[in-house]
Amino acid sequence: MSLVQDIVAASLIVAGLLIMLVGSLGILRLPDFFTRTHAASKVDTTGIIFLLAGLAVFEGPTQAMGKLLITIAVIMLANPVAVHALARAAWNYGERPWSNGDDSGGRKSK
Amino acid sequence: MTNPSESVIIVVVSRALARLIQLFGIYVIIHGHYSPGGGFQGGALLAAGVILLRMTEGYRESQTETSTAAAIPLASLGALIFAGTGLVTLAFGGYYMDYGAVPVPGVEEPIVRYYGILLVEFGIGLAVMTALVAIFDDMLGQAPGGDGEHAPAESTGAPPKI
Amino acid sequence: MESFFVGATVALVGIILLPFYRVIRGPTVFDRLLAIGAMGAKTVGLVCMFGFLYGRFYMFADIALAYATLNFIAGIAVAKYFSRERSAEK
Amino acid sequence: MPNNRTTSASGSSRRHGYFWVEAGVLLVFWFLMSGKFDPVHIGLGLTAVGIVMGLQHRLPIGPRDKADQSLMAHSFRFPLYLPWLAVQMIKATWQVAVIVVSPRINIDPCLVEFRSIQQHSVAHVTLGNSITLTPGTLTLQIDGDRYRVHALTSRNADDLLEGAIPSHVSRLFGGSGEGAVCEGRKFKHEEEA
Repeated sequence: MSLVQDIVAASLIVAGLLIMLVGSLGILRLPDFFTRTHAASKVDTTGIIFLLAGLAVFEGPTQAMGKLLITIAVIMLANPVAVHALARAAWNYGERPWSNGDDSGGRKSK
Repeated sequence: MTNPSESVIIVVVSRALARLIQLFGIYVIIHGHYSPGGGFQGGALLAAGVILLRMTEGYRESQTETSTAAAIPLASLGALIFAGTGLVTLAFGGYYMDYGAVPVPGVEEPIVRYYGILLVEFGIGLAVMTALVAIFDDMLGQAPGGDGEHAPAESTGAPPKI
Repeated sequence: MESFFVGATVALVGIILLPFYRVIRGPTVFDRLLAIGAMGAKTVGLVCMFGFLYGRFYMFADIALAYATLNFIAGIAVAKYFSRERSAEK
Repeated sequence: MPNNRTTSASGSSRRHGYFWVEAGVLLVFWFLMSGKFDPVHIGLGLTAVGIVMGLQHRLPIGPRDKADQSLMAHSFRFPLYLPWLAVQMIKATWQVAVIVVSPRINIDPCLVEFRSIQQHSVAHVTLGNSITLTPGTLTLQIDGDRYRVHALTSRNADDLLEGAIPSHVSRLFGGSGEGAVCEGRKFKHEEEA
């Protein structure tokens, strides 16, 4: 366990935590459902990948690292699709996106 | 939940992940000695794969994966494997599920024990998976003998062209 | 490194709890579901961190993978449910 | 009920193309998870992959025609695609981070519709996921080859309609990149017909 390995792992983990913080803040701050999906899909996926990559670097080349890589692949495949499914269901349900100059707060239905 | 999903993204990714989940379920059953898990957890994961396909493929298309008609008999078979393995050990004079008591020529006792546990875990996994699938189908109203056996599963839109 | 992991885990718990405001207050039901999905996705990272804290990571990796896939199934099921609700109204 | 789905289209020649890619990916998954290489566990792994592929061979992921065998070779270019996607994801994260952290949220959401000619379903799935992961765009609906995309800013929508991502995905799966974006239009939801 070298020092360089520890530093790389720690910085990746901290970067992942910061990115996930951005994702959480985005879900809180963005104005409507469809803009919040952007925060939940891209930002959270990237944040979790950074965090797990940091753990993988910390772990070194063992079997646990292989399992971490599998988890990264599954999350990268599944997370955007789950958000797409929810956004698609919302659109079909009648939710419509907010846009500039629209005061309805995204609650305008067809 | 009986209609197929219309988004090609959801359908294809669900197929890919259903394979992965089911293989993971088998892994959990087989590696129950070394890592958390065992028959019940692996069976639940296997059932999760089937239920994912039930939701995204639609009820009828996913029948090729695990059919409703086969679920109950397979659950009985799993329970039979579970109980039967224990009874076999009784027949050789051991305690119930005392696998080491079964004399297999040329094989040492720990090995027999290992395969006995593997067989029991397999039985539990099969029973749990098929029982959960049967419960899910029953909640859909699609189980054999249920009200909705011939209910038309009308499609809400054009199916995805793959 | 031990204290770093403890601190990172505590920070991660805080980050996971933030979207809970959206679960309670979210104007539409989809906002709530999205926030729950995001919390679940981050929980996969939390499970891995716990694995490192307990020093038995190879066990927790299996749990994390199972949690990730089940979170996906839950999201699909919820989306499917609301698609059906709409078509039942028509 | 739809009868023209892939399940019935897989037909007799189902052990071509993507079948072996899927089986290979599942085997790699098994051995990474298992980490035991004695004959018993290798045999159990092969049996498990065989069971899973046998259970689900009627629900194929990609095309399994014999004519599509070249697609299997193209799928080996997929690892080269991942670094490009990683860069796009970091760019997307940075964009959202700037928007979220700034005191006044400065966005101009709009919708994009376009058609994209791709080789097959896996290419469409890759394109849909890539759109979701690249900066400022999110796939709302996909119906055949018609996409409806939600864009965070007007500039992201223009970038998508320029067609860099769809033609990239098209070339990844052996297409020519022609017609990767056609009939594209950008609009606000109030202007919807």
